[in-house]
Parts: sequence; C-alpha cells; structure tokens
Amino acid sequence: MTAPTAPSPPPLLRARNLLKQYDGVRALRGVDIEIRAGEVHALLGENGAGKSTLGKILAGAVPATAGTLEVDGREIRVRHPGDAQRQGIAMIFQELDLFPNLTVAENIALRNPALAEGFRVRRDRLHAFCRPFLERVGLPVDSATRLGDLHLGHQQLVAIARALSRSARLIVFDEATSALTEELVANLFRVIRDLRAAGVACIYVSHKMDEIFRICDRITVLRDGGFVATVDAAATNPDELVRLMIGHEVNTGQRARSHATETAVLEVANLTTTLVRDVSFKLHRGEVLGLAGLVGSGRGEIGRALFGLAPVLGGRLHKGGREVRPRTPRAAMAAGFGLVPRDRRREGLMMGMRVRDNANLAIMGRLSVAGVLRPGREAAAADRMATATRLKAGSPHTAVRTLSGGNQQKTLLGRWLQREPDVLFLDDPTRGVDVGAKEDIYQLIAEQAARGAGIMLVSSELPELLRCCDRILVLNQGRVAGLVDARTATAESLLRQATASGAPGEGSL
Amino acid sequence: LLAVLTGCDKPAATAAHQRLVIFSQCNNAEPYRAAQNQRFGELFGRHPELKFVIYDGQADAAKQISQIENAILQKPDLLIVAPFERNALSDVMGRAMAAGIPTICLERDIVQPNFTTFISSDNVAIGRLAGQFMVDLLTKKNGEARGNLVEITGMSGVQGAADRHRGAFEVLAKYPGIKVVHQATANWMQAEAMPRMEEALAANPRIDVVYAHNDPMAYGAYLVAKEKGRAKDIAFIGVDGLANEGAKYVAEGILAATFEYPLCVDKAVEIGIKLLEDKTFKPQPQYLLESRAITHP
Amino acid sequence: MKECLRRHRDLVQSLAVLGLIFSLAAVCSPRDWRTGGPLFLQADNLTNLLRVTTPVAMVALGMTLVILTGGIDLSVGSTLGLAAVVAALALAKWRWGGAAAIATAITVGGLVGLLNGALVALLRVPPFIITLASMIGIRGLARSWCNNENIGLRTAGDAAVRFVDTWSQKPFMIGLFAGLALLVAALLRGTVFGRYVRALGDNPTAAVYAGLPIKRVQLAVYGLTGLLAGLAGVLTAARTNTGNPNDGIAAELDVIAVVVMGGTALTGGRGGIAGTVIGALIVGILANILGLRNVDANSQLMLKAGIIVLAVVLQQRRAAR
Amino acid sequence: MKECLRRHRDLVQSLAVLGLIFSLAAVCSPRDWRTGGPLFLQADNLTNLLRVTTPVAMVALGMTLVILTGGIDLSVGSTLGLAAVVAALALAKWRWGGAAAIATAITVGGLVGLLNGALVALLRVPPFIITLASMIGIRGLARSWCNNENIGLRTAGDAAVRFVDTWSQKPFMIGLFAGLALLVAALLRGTVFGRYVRALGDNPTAAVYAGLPIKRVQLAVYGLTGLLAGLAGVLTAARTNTGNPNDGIAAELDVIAVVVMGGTALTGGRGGIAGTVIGALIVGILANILGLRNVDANSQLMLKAGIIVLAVVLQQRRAAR
Ligand SMILES: Nc1ncnc2c1ncn2[C@@H]1O[C@H](COP(=O)(O)OP(=O)(O)OP(=O)(O)O)[C@@H](O)[C@H]1O
Ligand SMILES: Nc1ncnc2c1ncn2[C@@H]1O[C@H](COP(=O)(O)OP(=O)(O)OP(=O)(O)O)[C@@H](O)[C@H]1O
Ligand SMILES: [Mg+2]
Ligand SMILES: [Mg+2]
Repeated sequence: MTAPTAPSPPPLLRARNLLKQYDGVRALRGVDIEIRAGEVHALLGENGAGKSTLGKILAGAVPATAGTLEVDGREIRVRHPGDAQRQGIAMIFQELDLFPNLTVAENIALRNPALAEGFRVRRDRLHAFCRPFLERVGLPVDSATRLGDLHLGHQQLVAIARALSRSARLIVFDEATSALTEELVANLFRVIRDLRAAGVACIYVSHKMDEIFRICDRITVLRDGGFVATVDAAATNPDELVRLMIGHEVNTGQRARSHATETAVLEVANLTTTLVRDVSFKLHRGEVLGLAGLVGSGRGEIGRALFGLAPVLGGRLHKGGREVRPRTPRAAMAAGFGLVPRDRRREGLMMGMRVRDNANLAIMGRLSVAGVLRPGREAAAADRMATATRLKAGSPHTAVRTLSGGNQQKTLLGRWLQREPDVLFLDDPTRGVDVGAKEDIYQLIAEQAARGAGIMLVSSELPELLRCCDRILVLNQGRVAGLVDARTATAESLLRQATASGAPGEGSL
Repeated sequence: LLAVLTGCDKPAATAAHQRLVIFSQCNNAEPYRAAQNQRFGELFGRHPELKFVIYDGQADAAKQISQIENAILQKPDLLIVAPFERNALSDVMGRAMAAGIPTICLERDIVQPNFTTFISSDNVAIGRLAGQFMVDLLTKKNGEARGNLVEITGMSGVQGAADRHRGAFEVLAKYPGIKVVHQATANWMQAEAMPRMEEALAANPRIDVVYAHNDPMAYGAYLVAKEKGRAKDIAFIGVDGLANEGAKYVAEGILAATFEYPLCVDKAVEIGIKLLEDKTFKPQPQYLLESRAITHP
Repeated sequence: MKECLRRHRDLVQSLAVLGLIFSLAAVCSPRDWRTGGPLFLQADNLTNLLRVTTPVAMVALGMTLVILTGGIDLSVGSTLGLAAVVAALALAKWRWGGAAAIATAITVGGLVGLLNGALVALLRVPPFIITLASMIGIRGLARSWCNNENIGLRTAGDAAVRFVDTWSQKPFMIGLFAGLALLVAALLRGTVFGRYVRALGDNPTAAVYAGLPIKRVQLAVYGLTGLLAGLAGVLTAARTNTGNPNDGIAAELDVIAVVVMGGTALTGGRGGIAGTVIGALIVGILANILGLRNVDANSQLMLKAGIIVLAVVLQQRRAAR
Repeated sequence: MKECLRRHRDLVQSLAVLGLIFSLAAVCSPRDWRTGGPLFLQADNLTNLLRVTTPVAMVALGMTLVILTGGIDLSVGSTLGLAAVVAALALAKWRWGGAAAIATAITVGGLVGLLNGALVALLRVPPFIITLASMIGIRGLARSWCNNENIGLRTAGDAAVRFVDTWSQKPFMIGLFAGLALLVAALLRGTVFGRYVRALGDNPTAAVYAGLPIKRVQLAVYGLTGLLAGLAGVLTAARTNTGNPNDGIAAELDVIAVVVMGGTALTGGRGGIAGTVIGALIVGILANILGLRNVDANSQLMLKAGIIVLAVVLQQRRAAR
C-alpha cells in the first residue's frame, strides 16, 4: 500500500468517497482512487466488484450517488458524458457502446472532440482522420464498412481506436481485450506504452493476470464495491492480488484430470461453410477439444455450423455413429448439441428477464408438466445452477440486465450446463469472468466431460486452452492447420501454426 | 395475384357500340351509398348498350379528385359524381365539363355550377323537417313545445352532420321550452351510440326525444333505453330512411320517424339516359328531390 | 414481503394511478337525480362502463402477448368487423343456430390470426406491414361479404334473438372477459409458452440461439389474438343487434393504447396482463366520466389526450433510474 | 465499385421491385381509347399519380427520421388536418394574404411537432403514447377551431383563389416534394445531425454514453415532421379548395406504411430517404393502377393487401443472410 507523502503535483485525477446506489444494490461504497499522468493503473476485483461502475462514473455514463472528483486538483462535476469529454476522459465500455448500423468511421467520429466537424460531413476528411487510429490498433478494414459486419474482436478494436482518437488524457479500458487474441493484445500494449510515454493515463480493467503484470504500473483492488488497496505492480504478485480480491487463496494452474475416452461422440468430415473449408476432426466422449486460431479464423463458425446457425455447404456430421445435419438450433438441441455463444448480450441473454428464467430457458420441458411450469422445480434448478457457478445476483428474480458482466456470463453458461448436452460448444465461456470464477468454470467443464459429454472450447487465451483441453485443433484462415496434444503443446507452437500463412501479408489478426 | 391483374386485362375503352357511363361515388362503404350503387346497377342494367362503372372515392376528397381525373382520361359518355365535399370537387368537375363530358352532380352541391345538371337533396332541409317534427311531437305529448332532447351527432367535421344539426336547430331554437340535455357524437356508428346513450340516460331523469343523425345511431339509442326500461317514454328519430334500415325500424315501431335522404338515383338515370340518347336535350340546371318523413302511423 | 412488493412495484403503481383516476371520476361525477350521490359510482353505471370496455379489453389480452413477442397486430379491428358480419350472416341469412354461428365467427377470427402468424413466421416482413395489409384486406372482405350493408338481427328469427339476448347481457359479457383475462394471465405467468413469449420479445436473436420454437409461438399469439378479435366481433354484433362491416374501424389503435397504457413495452419482453386490464379500466373510466359530464365532443378529445399522457407519466415514474 | 454496389444492395433491390411494379402496372393498364397505348404510362396519368402521392410522401420524409431515431409519430394525420383548417381560416375567415396564411399553417404544424418532441424528450413516455394522445387532441382542436364545418376556399376572395391555383399545380407540388426529398436526404447522409439521428435509433444506450444531444435530436425530428405535416395540410387545402378538419384521418398509417415499405426498420437505426421515396412510389402506383382498372373497391382492398406484402417480401429477400 502506498501512503501519499511528498507534496508532489496533484494527480491527474482523484476520486474521493465515490458512492453508487442502484435501486436495491450498492455498487460502490465509498471508493478512493488516484490516477497519475502517464501511468497505467489496473483496476482489479471479482465480478460485480464495481469496476465498470467506477469507470462509467468517470466517463459520465452514470451519475455517482455521492463523492467528489478532482482533475489536476480542481474539483469537477461529471454529470453527462459531455462533461467527461471536456475533461479529456475517454472510455472503452465493457459492453461495447457502438452503433452496428453506422460505418466504422462514423462510429469513431461520433461526438469526437478531436475531429472538428462542422455541420456538414466531409467524407474524405473523416476517413483520413480515422485511418491512422485503425492502423495503430491493427485493424485492417475499410473505415466505410458497416460496423455490424465486423467480428466481435474487430469491433472491440474499433472501440479502442475510437477512444485513442479523442486525444484524451485518461482512457478507461474496461476489459477491452476480452475478445482479442494474443497478437492483437501485444499490439495494443505497444500502443498503450506510447500513450504512457506521451503522459496519457490509462485505467486498465481486466481479469487476465498476466496482462496486468505486463502493462500496469499500479493496481487498485476493489471488493464488493469497497476499496481494498492500491499497490505498486512491481511490489506484488498474482497470489497476493487474488487474496486481496477474494479474501482467500485460489488454486490456479492445476490441470484437470482427463476424462477422455476412445468412443467418438462426434465425427466431422470435410465441413465447409462460407468461413471454413474441409474441416475434419473427431470428438470423443469425455474429451475437451480446444479450438485455437486468430480472430476470424473460423473457430466460432464451426460451432454455428454444428448448431444449424451457419449454412453447411459441404461435409458430413456423424453423432454417435448416426449422420446428422441440424438445420436449426432447435433441431441441433434435439440431436444433443449445445452452444454457448460468444456475444452474450446479443446472442445469449434475455436482458430484461430474471436470472432464473434465463438460466432455465433451455430445460423448460423438464420443469413443466404438460406445458405448465412447476415453480418448485424452477426454483430448485436455478438455485442448483447458481450455486454451481457461484453466481452473485441479488436474487433469482433480479433482471439479468443489472448483473455485472461476469455474472451474466455465468447465467448463460448455466443455461447450457443444466441441459447437459452430449456435445457442448463453448465459445469463449470465460470472457469477462474473474479469476476465482474462472476456476469454477474450468471445474464445471471438467464435470461435463466427466459425465461423458464431448466439449469443444474456444478461447481467446492460449493458457486456458493448454490447461483445460485434451487436444487442440488449430485453425488458420478457415482450414485445419494442425491437431496437437494439449499436454505437449506450448503457446508458441500453437501461435506458429495459427499464423503460418499460406497467404503472407494477410494481416487479419 | 398476377393472374388476377393480367387475366382480366380487357381494354377499358369500350367496344365501339358500347357507351361508357362512369359514376364517381364518394364512399362505397356506407349503407346509403351501397343502396345508391345497387339501384344504379339495377337501372343501368336494363341498358345493355351502356357500360356502367363505379369509382369509389373512399371518403377522401383528394382521392375522388384523382379518380375523376382518371375518368376524364377515358372520355366517358356520361359522368355522374356524388361529391365527397362541395368545395373540393368543384374544379375537377369543371375540367370534365371542359373536356365535353356531360356531368351530373348528384345529391350534394358544389360551389360552382360545374355540371350539366344537379340532382339535389338537402341535409339542412332534412334537419328542418326533423326539427319541426320534434316540435309537433313534443307539443302533442306535453301540451306545448316543451321537453328534453338528446342529440347524437354524426362524425364531427363532416358537413352532412353539421347540416343535419343546423337545420334542426334552426327550428328548435325558436322554442325555449325545448332543452338539449345531452349532446354526444357517435361517428355515425351504432356501436358508439350505445354507450353515449347509456351516459345520457344515467345523467338525465327525463328524456322526451332522441334525435340521431342517422338511423343506426337512433336504433342503438333505442336498444339501450329499452334495456333500461325507458324506451316507452322516449321518441327516437333518425335520418336516411333506407328500406332495410330506418324505414323498417319505423314500421316496427322502434323509431317514431326517420327522414328519407333521397337516393337521387332514379332521377339521375332518367336524365342521364335522355342526355345519352338526345344530344340536343337541355336538362334543367337543378332538380330538387324533397325529403320525405317516414313516420309511424 | 418487501421483496415481493418491490418486484410488483410496477403493478402497485399502476393500481395507484387507477385508484386516483377512479376517485377523480367519482369526485367529478354529476350527482344522481334521485339519491344525490355521484352517478359515476352507481352499480348500473359501473357495469355499463365494464361492458362497453369489454370488446377492446378482450382483444387487448391477445395484443399484450403479441406485443410481448415484439410484434404488433393492426388487423384486429378488421377481424372484429369480419366476425361480426359472419355471425350476423350465419344467423340472419343462412338461418343457422346460435352455437354454430358463434363458433364459425370466432373460428374465422382465429383463421385470420393464424394467417397473420404464419406470414409473420415465414416471411421476413415486419409484423406491422403484414397486419397492416390484413387490416386493409380483411376490411374489404367483410364489406364484400355483406355487400356493404348492415345486417339486422332483431328481426332475423328466434336463434338470432336468443343469441342477442344472451350475449349482450352484462353479467355474461363481464364474466366472459374476467374469465379470459385470468386464463391469459395464467398462460403468460405459469406456462412454458408464456416464458417463450417474453423471451422472444426480449431478445429475438438469443431466442434463435436458445432454440425456442419461435414460429409456433408466433402462430399461437397471433392466432389467439385473432380468436379474441373474433369473439369481440360476436359480442359487438350481439350488443348492437347488427352485423356491421365497419365495426371495429380504428379499434387497433384503441387496443394498442390500452396495452401500452398498461405498461407493456412496444419493444417487447416487458409487461403483462394485469397492466393491460388496468389500462383498459383507465381508458373506460375516462370515456365514461367525460360522457356522463357530457363534455363537448371536441373538448372531450383534447381532455382525453391530456389525461392519457398524464396517466402514463404517473405510471412511468418507476422506470426512472 | 463492386463494394459500392454491395453497400447499396438494399437500394438496388428496392429499385428493382419498383421497376417490376411499374412494368406490371404498365402491362396491366387499360388501353387509351385514342392511341391504344397503356393509360398508365400517359404523362398526364403519371403526374397525377405523383401529385396524389405527394402529401403522404412528404410527411413520410419526416417520419423516416423519426423512425430512424427509434420513435414514431401517430399525430401527423391530425396535424395535417389542423394545418389545412388554419390555412383555410386565415384565407377565408380572417382574409389574410396567401403568404401569411401558409406560413402560419406550417408554423402551427411545426409547433405541434415541437410539442411532441418536447414531451418525448422530457417525459419517460413512449412516443407511441405521446403522439397517439396528440393525434386525438389535435383532431379535437382542428374541429373546434372551425366549428365542425368545412371551410371553402374557391369563394373566399382573391388571395384564396390565387393560393389554390398556385399550390395545387402539378409542377409546383411535385417540384416541392422533390426538393424537400433531396434536402432531407442530404440532411440525413451528409450532416452530423443525420448521423446523430441514425445513431440514436441504432443503440440508444450507446447514444447516452457517447453524449449525443438526444433531446435536441428528438425535438428536431418531431419538429421537422410537424412542419412537413403542416405543409402537407396546406397542399391538401389547396388541392381540395377546402379546409376540412377531418383531412388526414388515418394518414399516419399510410405514412408509416410508406416508410416501412421503403425498408426503414421500425426498431430504428436502419433505413433512409431513398427507400421512403421508393416506398411512396410503390404505394402510389398501386393505388393508381387499381383505380385505372377500376377494380371494385372491396376487391381493391384485398388486392392491395396482397401486393403490399408481396412488394415487401421481394425487397426483404436481401435481409436473409
Ligand atoms: N443498471 C444496474 N442496476 C442495478 N444494479 C446494477 C446495475 N449495473 C450494475 N449493477 C450492480 O452493480 C454491481 C457492480 O457492477 P459492475 O458492473 O461495476 O461490476 P464489475 O466489477 O464491472 O464486474 P465484472 O467483472 O463482472 O464486469 C453489481 O452488483 C451489479 O449487479
Ligand atoms: N475476419 C472477419 N471479418 C469480418 N467478419 C468476420 C470475420 N470473421 C468472422 N466474421 C463474422 O463475425 C461474426 C462473429 O463470429 P465469430 O466470432 O464466431 O467468427 P469466427 O469466424 O468463427 O471467428 P473466430 O475464429 O474468432 O471465432 C460472424 O458472423 C462472422 O461471419
Ligand atoms: Mg465490468
Ligand atoms: Mg468464433
């Protein structure tokens, strides 16, 4: 812990006693934080600790219930996003605040204080303005592309480019790398180091411990909306941080026992869609098969093809020896498939519905008699799920909308775990999940495998794949580039296969 | 769909021996208009040498104008127009006349005499008849022109409703003993007249007469009063007098009276045929068809 | 207990607004000429009010489900008219028995609803357009089936008269509505189908990913709404002793207004039957008191506009963050 | 180039549908009795068609913006009627000059729009309810201002006659519309304001986070729509030589249908002016050809229903991915 001592110049930003009360929930209970110019300041805490809330208050997206903010030692009032913009504060929101039907350039230019646009739009100037920022974040797309046509990871890059382009003094990165693969993260870190050199401060929220230690100077830990400590990154280690966050130790890094058997539950032969070609592999009962690749390599596409969400142009699927070809998710579910989609907000959750109803949505048949629901069974199922995933929600009746990102993810995961499908496709199931909960999820995956399910796991984190999987299928531009044993593979070897390019210079990282 | 459209693709221009009569109706979807259309069909049906066509203005002046413009393009031998609105149709009928098309203006007048002849009926006159009838009825009932009146009006802002109101009150205004205790609009609809009458009955211990701007509304008022056991004390008066509606209600003793709004069709066909057959025939500028009270004997 | 109150705060607030409007109506009501008490509070007036509101409220039950799925049904007014005409034709022209006529009319309504549902489910066309088209087309059908004429029932034989006498009774109409409201509420609250209805409207993309039987749900909600519109048509025919092809013109807006005033979001997913019933009562009370006071028709329209906004504002305070 | 085509695929497809319907209309058209050519293709008929479509199409320009922001405006029909009445009153009763009368009528429309916008922006009430209320209230106002009577212009003095003669001319009306369409399209595509409009409907939460001037945008789009409805009212008064307080009844549905047929999503964020113009043309051609062929009114309604759905289905194929 650092005690402020010498009368140094006032910090770039100081928050005192920030309090945020949502109805029924106290998201922040008196948090103090101090951000210096030119530092990367990590914000750490479990799901629901209040990290995003703190960021949103700084960015003017939600008003604080109480507390004061100072910039350069002067007290400021931030009631609207415009106030924050004037103070040079920009934020990349965890749930991306982008406009799918606008172009990439329009997203970047919208209310951008650094782009002096008059009333009339000058398209050429607009695109010229955007290009350098897109290049900096490593996004190789035309800025006239409709944002909604981009991959989720690429959308995240647009959000980052947007924040960079505002010539801000403080940028809040709220899990801005949750859908990015390793190379993109590395590139982003180069950008952040440049910012730091230019005196820009960054608040960096992430659950990826290695990232924290690679980029951050100081770390503030929150727990249950309360301030725990601010520490220097150089003077601490992951275990200590976990203790600060959770209050007890977590065993990390343990490989789960393998449950893989020799019986194939799914055989995929020459699967071809618009995004993948000739993908073949076998998935065994009890096996966790990882899918590695760069953003857009087609990992998720395989799941969508199995689940009837992407048109299959060629190839065969055999499940349990019988040929299947699900044309809709419904048919796929009937055939024993399950899919946890990556974009939980768009593709996964019913935001206005209760946690209970979301978690139970895929097992309604089991909870009802002749279509009439049995409240007892509903409650029991939801409680079991909440306990298993260590879900933190006010009550099973809370609307999912009000949960923190990680708890939303657990709710979605719970929906499919409860259904217990034979083949479960998990598209980045730990996106935005805190360290402790991640371990829980690995445990849950292992339990599903132990029950005899075949699991396919996509992850943006290679260590996660190496840890959880039996084998890893590496994809490169929609084709299988290799199938490796996870016990012997290394991050470097996976990366090499994923990037070894038949078309060099195609930089779609 | 395509088949329907193309399948019936016979030229609208009639074969040389046939002559074209176009009737521009302001709104088919009303019983009164339906009765007109049917009567026209019957009468012109007896003339195989005529092709008779009805255009529906769908209760929209602009629509009716453009339909008459279309009609002019087809150069009919006779054009009959039942104008939706007296100001609106005046111009376009002038253009029909200028194009040399004999044009009969039916039942509702227009602001300029842009027609060959005008076969008219008059809502204000009907209102006056109804007003006088109510005065007489109340005088008979109460010994003098005194009593409580409920008026159920047609759609606000429609000229017919305004005229039926104005005519009646020209007469009623002269009798201070006649009090309007309740006045509500029911948009010509029976279903809407019923709750309005329920409210009138609840709020007024004594009602002598109900004047509704059409027969269905009068009938609705009657049904409600009957249900509350108060129909016998009240005289119900409607307007239009169609054979299967108002006239029937009067015959059944439901309405005390209704006032025929003349269809004008028989006269129009009579004059129209003369115009078609005799190029030199000069009709009068106007034929006024009087309304007739249909009362319970 | 507190939790429960909090959870149903929306409803409590709607009830409060209803209570407020009810009290206001009682205060503003003209006095009864016999007792001197407020006319508005008389049993006869209150039941009048309920009966008048029934057809729109009944259709609003179905519309609530449609809107919860994120859809809309503009065709209900035309369907109501069509059913009224069918019932009247069956009784008066074809001289069918009451039961057969009623069943046929309601079935016709249900078929229109199923057609809407099928088109919504199968074509990638917004429900607004589909049902706007059927609003137009069905009105044409109703008018052409009865040659643009009204069909009287009073003089159309015994079956017709018996039908009219039973079906226009207050206890019958109000009881029917109450029963249906409970039924639909139970359907929405307590069944898998109800969950699917909400889920679909809350997030249609996620509903696809969760493998919900989307097409069947759509078919069901539009079909049910059609049935209810058919029933409302039969009730209207009974009440007016007439089958009028123009019955229910512009009713779709009344129905949607009732649903939205009851707190159901037009974007789908949020709302329920209790709110809709309250919305219908508010609208009914409003029309009734304005009528009782015999406010001039045009001022009535302007007052109504103000009160609608006010009623919704009072209910919406809850949504504030 | 290919990229550009791909980006404007929606538009290309809409144009194709328009072309198809145009050709069908030409083929189905009755022949001219003089030349034997299709009546539909005569210049006079085509310009008739354009003029008839103008008022609805004009309001649809504003409605497109409103819908893009995720709103809706049901009050346009009443506003149109109010403006028609104001223009006629000013000319016929108060004997004002043409310019003053027109300006006043349009201003009144704009004020109604601003009122809608202010209520939408300030109250947490869905635009559907706000504008439904003003649809009701404004109609009452229009009727009460003219005492429920229609106000004739033909016989109301020189200024009135001159107004009627100029403003009902085809070149004037069509030219005015074309100019406005270009203007609004430029506003939407080429200005920062237009971007705000599209952004607001696309993702309202993100719009808050991005600090968009949401209230001002709402005020502007409803205000503009009110102005256009006012203008459409003036045109209608000129065209019909009358101020009729019932002008524009049910026009809101026509207007919304035009916008949606043009491919603008009712959920906001997606669509544009070009589509709306195409939608208006499709609707106009449809009404024209059915009228020319003199299809019986009721069959016309049924055919229209079918063709509307068909036209939208043909355009929507693109949305399938
Ligand atoms: N709109 C809201 N209404 C009610 N409660 C809310 C709302 N938004 C957040 N909360 C609550 O506030 C608390 C803090 O949430 P926040 O999103 O800040 O967590 P977080 O630290 O960002 O978590 P995560 O790591 O999962 O993103 C949580 O308990 C959450 O449920
Ligand atoms: N490189 C790309 N550029 C643009 N869009 C893409 C790209 N890759 C995928 N998409 C689209 O983005 C959406 C998101 O899918 P998803 O993230 O599962 O993609 P994926 O191709 O499977 O990539 P990944 O291998 O990262 O999972 C899909 O609809 C897909 O069509
Ligand atoms: Mg967060
Ligand atoms: Mg993927």
